[in-house]
Amino acid sequence: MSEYILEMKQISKEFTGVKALDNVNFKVKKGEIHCLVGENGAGKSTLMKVLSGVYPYGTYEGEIVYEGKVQQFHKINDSVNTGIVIIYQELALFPDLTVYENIFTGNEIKQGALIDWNETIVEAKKMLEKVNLDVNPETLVKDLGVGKRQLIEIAKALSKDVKLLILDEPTAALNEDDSENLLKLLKELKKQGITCIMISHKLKEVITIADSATVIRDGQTIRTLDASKGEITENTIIKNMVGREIQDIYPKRVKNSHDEKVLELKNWSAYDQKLGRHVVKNANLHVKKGEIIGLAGLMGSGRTELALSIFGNAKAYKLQGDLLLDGMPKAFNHPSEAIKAGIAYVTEDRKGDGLFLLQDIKSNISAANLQRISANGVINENEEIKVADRYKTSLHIKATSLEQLVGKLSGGNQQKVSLGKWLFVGPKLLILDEPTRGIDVGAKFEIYTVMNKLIEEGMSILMISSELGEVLGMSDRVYVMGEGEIKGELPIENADQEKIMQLATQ
Amino acid sequence: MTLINDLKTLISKNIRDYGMYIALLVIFLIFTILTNGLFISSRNISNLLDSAGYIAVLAVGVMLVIVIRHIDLSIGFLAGFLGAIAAILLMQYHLPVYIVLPIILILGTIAGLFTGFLVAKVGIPAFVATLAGWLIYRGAILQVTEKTGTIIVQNDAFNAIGNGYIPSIVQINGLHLLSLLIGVLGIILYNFSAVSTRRNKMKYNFEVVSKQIFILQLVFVSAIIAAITWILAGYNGFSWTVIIILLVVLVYHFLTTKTVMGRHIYAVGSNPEAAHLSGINVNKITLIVFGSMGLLSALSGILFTSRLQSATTTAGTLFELDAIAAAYVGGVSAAGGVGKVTGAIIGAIVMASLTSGMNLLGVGISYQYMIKGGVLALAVIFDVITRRKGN
Amino acid sequence: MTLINDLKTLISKNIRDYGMYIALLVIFLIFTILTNGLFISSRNISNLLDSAGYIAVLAVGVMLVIVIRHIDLSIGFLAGFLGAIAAILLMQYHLPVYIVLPIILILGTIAGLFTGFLVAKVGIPAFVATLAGWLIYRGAILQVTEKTGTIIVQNDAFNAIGNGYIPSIVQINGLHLLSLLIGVLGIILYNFSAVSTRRNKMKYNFEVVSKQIFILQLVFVSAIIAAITWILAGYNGFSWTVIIILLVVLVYHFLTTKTVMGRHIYAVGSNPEAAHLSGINVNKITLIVFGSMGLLSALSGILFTSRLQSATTTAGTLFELDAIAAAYVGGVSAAGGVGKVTGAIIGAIVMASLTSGMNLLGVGISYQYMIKGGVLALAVIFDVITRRKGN
Amino acid sequence: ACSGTTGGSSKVSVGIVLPTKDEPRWVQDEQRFKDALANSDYTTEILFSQGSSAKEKENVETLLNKGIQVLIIAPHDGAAAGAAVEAAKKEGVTVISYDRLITETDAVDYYVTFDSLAVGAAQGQYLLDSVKGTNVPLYLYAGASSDNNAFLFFEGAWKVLQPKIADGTFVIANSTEAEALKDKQELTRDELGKILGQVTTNWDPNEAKNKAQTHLTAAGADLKGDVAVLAPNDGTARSIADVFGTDSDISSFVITGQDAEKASVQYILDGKQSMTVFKDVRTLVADAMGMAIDILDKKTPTTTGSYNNGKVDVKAKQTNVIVVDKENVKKELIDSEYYKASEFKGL
Ligand SMILES: Nc1ncnc2c1ncn2[C@@H]1O[C@H](COP(=O)(O)OP(=O)(O)OP(=O)(O)O)[C@@H](O)[C@H]1O
Ligand SMILES: Nc1ncnc2c1ncn2[C@@H]1O[C@H](COP(=O)(O)OP(=O)(O)OP(=O)(O)O)[C@@H](O)[C@H]1O
Ligand SMILES: [Mg+2]
Ligand SMILES: [Mg+2]
Repeated sequence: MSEYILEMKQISKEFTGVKALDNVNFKVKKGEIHCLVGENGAGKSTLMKVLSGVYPYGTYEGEIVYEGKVQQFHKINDSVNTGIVIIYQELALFPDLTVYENIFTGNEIKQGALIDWNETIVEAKKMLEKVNLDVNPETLVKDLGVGKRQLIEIAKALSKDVKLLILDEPTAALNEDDSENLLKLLKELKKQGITCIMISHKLKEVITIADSATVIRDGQTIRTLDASKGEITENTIIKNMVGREIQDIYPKRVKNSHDEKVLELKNWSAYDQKLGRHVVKNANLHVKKGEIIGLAGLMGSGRTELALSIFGNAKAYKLQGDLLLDGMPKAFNHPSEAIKAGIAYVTEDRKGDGLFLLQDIKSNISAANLQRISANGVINENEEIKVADRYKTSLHIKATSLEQLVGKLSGGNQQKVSLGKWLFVGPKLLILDEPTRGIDVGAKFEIYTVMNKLIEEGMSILMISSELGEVLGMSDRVYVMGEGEIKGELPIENADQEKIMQLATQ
Repeated sequence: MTLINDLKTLISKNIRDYGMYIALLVIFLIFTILTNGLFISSRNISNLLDSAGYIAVLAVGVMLVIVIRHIDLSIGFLAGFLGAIAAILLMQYHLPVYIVLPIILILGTIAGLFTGFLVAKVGIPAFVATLAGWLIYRGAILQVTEKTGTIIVQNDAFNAIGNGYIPSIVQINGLHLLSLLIGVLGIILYNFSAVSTRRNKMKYNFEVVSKQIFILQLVFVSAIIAAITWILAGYNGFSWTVIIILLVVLVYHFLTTKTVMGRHIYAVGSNPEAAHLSGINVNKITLIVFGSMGLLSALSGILFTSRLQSATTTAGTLFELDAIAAAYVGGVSAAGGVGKVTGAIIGAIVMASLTSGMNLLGVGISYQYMIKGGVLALAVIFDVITRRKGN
Repeated sequence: MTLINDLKTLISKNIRDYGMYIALLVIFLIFTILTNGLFISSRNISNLLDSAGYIAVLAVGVMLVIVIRHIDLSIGFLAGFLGAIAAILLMQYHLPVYIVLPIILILGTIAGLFTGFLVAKVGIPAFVATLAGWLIYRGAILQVTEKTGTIIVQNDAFNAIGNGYIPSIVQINGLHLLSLLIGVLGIILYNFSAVSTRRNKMKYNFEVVSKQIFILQLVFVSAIIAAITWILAGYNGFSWTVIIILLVVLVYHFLTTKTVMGRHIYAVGSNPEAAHLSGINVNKITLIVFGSMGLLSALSGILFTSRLQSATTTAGTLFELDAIAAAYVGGVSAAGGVGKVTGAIIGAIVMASLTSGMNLLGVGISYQYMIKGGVLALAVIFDVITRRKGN
Repeated sequence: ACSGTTGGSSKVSVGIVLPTKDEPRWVQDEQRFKDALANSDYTTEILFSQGSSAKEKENVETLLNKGIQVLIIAPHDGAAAGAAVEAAKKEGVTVISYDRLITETDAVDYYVTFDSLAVGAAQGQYLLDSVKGTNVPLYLYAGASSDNNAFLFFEGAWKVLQPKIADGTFVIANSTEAEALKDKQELTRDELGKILGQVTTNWDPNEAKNKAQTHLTAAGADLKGDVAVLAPNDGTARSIADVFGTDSDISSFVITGQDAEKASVQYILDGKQSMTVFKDVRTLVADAMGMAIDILDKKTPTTTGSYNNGKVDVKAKQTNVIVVDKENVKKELIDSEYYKASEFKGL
């Protein structure tokens, strides 16, 4: 038997018009942690979906050799039965079902033909312990935050008899603490003999954990790096990923903040009637003209809620306290009012609530500001095309035409469309919620560059981010949130990872 | 008074589940008072349950269809069509009942599977696929009855399904012995299973309701079973229709709550994408649910034809809307993933009670429609509001 | 032959949009051949369009409702109910037509807004809310006609809406002059707007179709307008019903494609969450769409009542299913966000053509139902398959 | 304009529009109409309206397009068919209102009828003749309250029954509205509507069964024993009879019907249904077709009287209805070759 548990040979996969994979070769050694890296849309997720049978045998070309045998997976269960378990980029959970049902759906504990619910609960508890998650297994998943959901996904994978575990950007939604936990978990699993493939855009993680790493670019394998030979460094990875060297991940800029406060919150609280508790408590914060403010914090610390409460109270919380915009007190009842007042909000979940996937790029970019290109309620379509074209060019959106459906774009390009839509509103305050989540370094750099350009033009940016590097690299000042409260404010000169984490976990 | 407090939290926590039962109780009370007790009489309750039968089985089927986020409009005319086929096989081909019934049930399942195929494999939205089915079965029923018009079924065994009662063995004080026995058996089984579930949970150290509450619950449910049995035993005892409804409820309740397949149905309803990625064959589940819908449509057609002892050219008209309304009154959620077999049955009984009660009171037909519409709206508003709170 | 190649890519790119027109053409051809030309006769086409009128306006409304991911089952009986109210106002309260029409249209809008309120604000799923409406309006129409039964409308102005034709001014060789003028005007306007759009696009350096293709397109559309005008002018010219349909199409086409509100409707249909966060008032859009549905239901009721010159107790029965079927044949997508006004109208005309053609051929009613069901299924299968390819 | 302006070879001389294929009665008519013209030069085409006045109008338009000269139409709703026949009249087509009179229009030329009021009257009379003694419980049922014909049948029966209700021969058992109006012979549409709202079967046997069960549940012992039941047609009569037959407190019941459906003939033979009003469709078809042929041959059809339809007096040919019960079922239905003896058991 060869040292490889998995060999994927000459894999090609075409979607109508797009060659997502082009003769990819990919080998994974038994018992190693193998990272798969590459730009957005490089084909990483697609390769893993081919492996797991989501794209069944026959819909792709090439050969999969697993444990020395050529495999033909016709459906997902075929791969699961051989011990390949995959955790997808888009979480696959059932919001209306309980945690324990979620963990064992598709893999039920049976007694004869019946489900043994009691055993299920007991086993679920064990799995939750394994991933260090302390929730009641009878909680409904829809009542949990995105971070906890990720852990439940992992618990679910562990409940199966797994030999090869695949994680598609598992830490994208996690804060540093939880990410670290997860990486520790992976190392433990490795000790138990479980092989692991992990896709990640967080290069630091890759460097700390990978035994080897394969870089994919434009649907082709570029190179496999070996940690034991010291090949896995940030520079080599990036060079292979983008085909050029990037000197600095965060583009340099001059500090150009002015004194006028664009936004100020005083004793700001938001009460969620559905949850029956405060999601934001007594927050005091301000953003000055031309500033980038970083908003850091752990998962579930209420940063998204804070943003939503500012952005026209989009989730209809009960609000208390004052919101001043350019020094004037404001009360918004709907996002449209906030937009009118000059606030824009790029959402965290671009597919779920950011974009119109069934519509083309042009309609998406104009969607939030149709008034600007219309007279008496009638749209000037030529104007619309011009505007869309402008943002497509300036943001380097890769697409065949302005009429391409947004659902067909890769994650990074979708994020750029989302950004374009909000820039077209012409805001003075731009709120970015996890602006680079799941985006490759190249695209990240472009987005950072755009941010810098915007503040030079006098815009202010409130950036919510779980990536501390990004927070430290881009912000002028940092606020740290925890449990719905602002736990502290750090000027960038005084800020470092330790201080932020200290405040966040206070 | 911890008992009272326990009760309060129990009720407020489960208000959505109990709401329907409370509504049913209120409807029963109101009509009983307004009709001077006539409504609750043995005979009326027996008739009411019989008249709800063919809608109740459809409601169970369509509840599951709604749980997996689809809809089926074709079930009414499918039931009518299959009922007509049953009558033809019995009367024109002179096949015996024990052959006709399985044939019809199999035909129904095949028809349902075909709908499921269109929805799951071809990918037509269920609303349109079944709207097409509606037209097609409507034409089909006209076609097969064209030569004969209404087909009278002269077959005692078949007609007993919709009109007969289980044998009484012995009549005691005008009460129906076998029915009483069934009732007693039901109570014993219920108590036994409840106690063993509780014991089991305690063995695992899971949280259970307090002992007092538990006993209260046992007494309450036992009393209800006893009351229904007593009422029915006072007329002709359990009808075959009621027995069939009970069987359908038991089987479907069991399938949906205890088996892997049942869980997969709810998983698909809750998040089809996630279900697919969890290795659940969504297409298979869709096929199964539509297949079961076809099976229950066939059963409904049999119940209806047998009840009228004849197959008419318009049998099945708008059954689908009645069944869907019953399912919604019974608390199924249009967003998918939520719905109970018992709910669907209670929903069907609520609607049948309204008809029966208003008929007893001599309420005009135009008001009957409006009141039913109002009740449907209220039921869903209640559901929506309690769900919102529950979140 | 670049022209041919251009044409090929054009068609294969737009096969979904053209499919419907091709289907209509095929249906017209088949029936014309089978009936020896009777189908395409002036008179039959005129009757056919008139008979499609009240369903066509409903189809436009419900298409938009489906675009924003809802459904409305109550529209049939709402149309019937409002038609009855119109008849009552005209005949029992002796109000003049010019007062009755606005009242009915306003009432319809209010009814629609109320449904919209239940859906948007209270949060009831549209299917159930409008199923309740279905029951309520069904009761209501029985209620208001209970005293009188069918109400005969004796008002020439009102009855002309569904039965009359626009004045001809002068009859030339048996052709209807005013209708011809309208047709010519239509052709001129179409050509003018097409040319100016193209010129405008070229000014911005946007991609346009080649000159040859463009001319072909102009000639083709002009020919179709001319043919329809010619056919209609050969009978009594444009009927008021056709004029009303044309107006509804023009207004709704404009609203949905050229205005901010129209764009917002499609945005809400495409992703309600994203629409909300883009500053679109989703509730308002929902209210507007249901309000427009109510308005069009009222118009449908007026057309229908006028066409029959009477309000019957069962008016509106199952209109909703016909309208929904027409909308789906016209290419609306159940997933939301996709659907066209012209599609809905073509869908309604396809269904009316089937009825008319099969009637001319003397096809039995049972087969008519089945064939319509089959066509509906085929239309959606075609739509699903081309959409899948398009992806 | 005159008829036949449109081209095409598929010309039809007599167009026939019938209300619905859902009721066996009209399916029978279809066959008999076809047979009636089988050996003449004229052609016919029959369309069904499926209970929709709109479809009825479409049907008429289709037939006009085919160049008919005579239209025989049994309207779904006599009041709502005006628009349809006016369109025919405009084309110079002769309109024969078949079985049901089209009201409030001058576009009807002839009326061939069994007279719906007479049907109801025959049902009422049969009940009167069959019961003995006084205080006989009377259960009333009617067709759909959305159907104008249901009103006519009920009205006919009420006119006959009402005096005997007023004098105590009958006691109304299942309608408070009817009870309240028992002293009034001429009911307004509104009053009829109230009664029908309570006792409607919607022409649906299942609805009839539900109502009958409820009514028997509600009725005390004094309203049972030997009873009379007014059922509007055969479909509902059978399901109501099934319910009454299984109530042990009902010692006997007389129940009416209408249409002489095969199924009900068997019920009559079995003693489960008392009577049915037999409307010999053959006579009606022959009359209607005779008229049509006369018109096509440019002769004047013979008529026996006239009916006022609210606008004009329509020349009419009336056919008597025949009451069929166990006594005369063989003579009227079998011997007259309306049905074959082999279709029934127990003759
Ligand atoms: N279902 C699909 N239909 C059409 N094209 C697709 C589909 N899924 C992926 N693609 C395309 O295939 C290419 C590879 O996509 P994939 O999701 O594998 O990228 P990725 O490397 O996982 O990117 P990311 O880091 O953004 O997740 C992209 O161009 C994408 O647009
Ligand atoms: N639908 C929900 N039901 C119940 N609780 C929720 C829901 N959504 C969020 N929460 C809770 O609200 C709090 C804030 O959640 P949220 O994840 O939006 O915060 P965040 O700071 O934006 O975190 P993240 O970095 O994950 O975006 C958390 O405690 C979370 O568990
Ligand atoms: Mg990916
Ligand atoms: Mg967040």
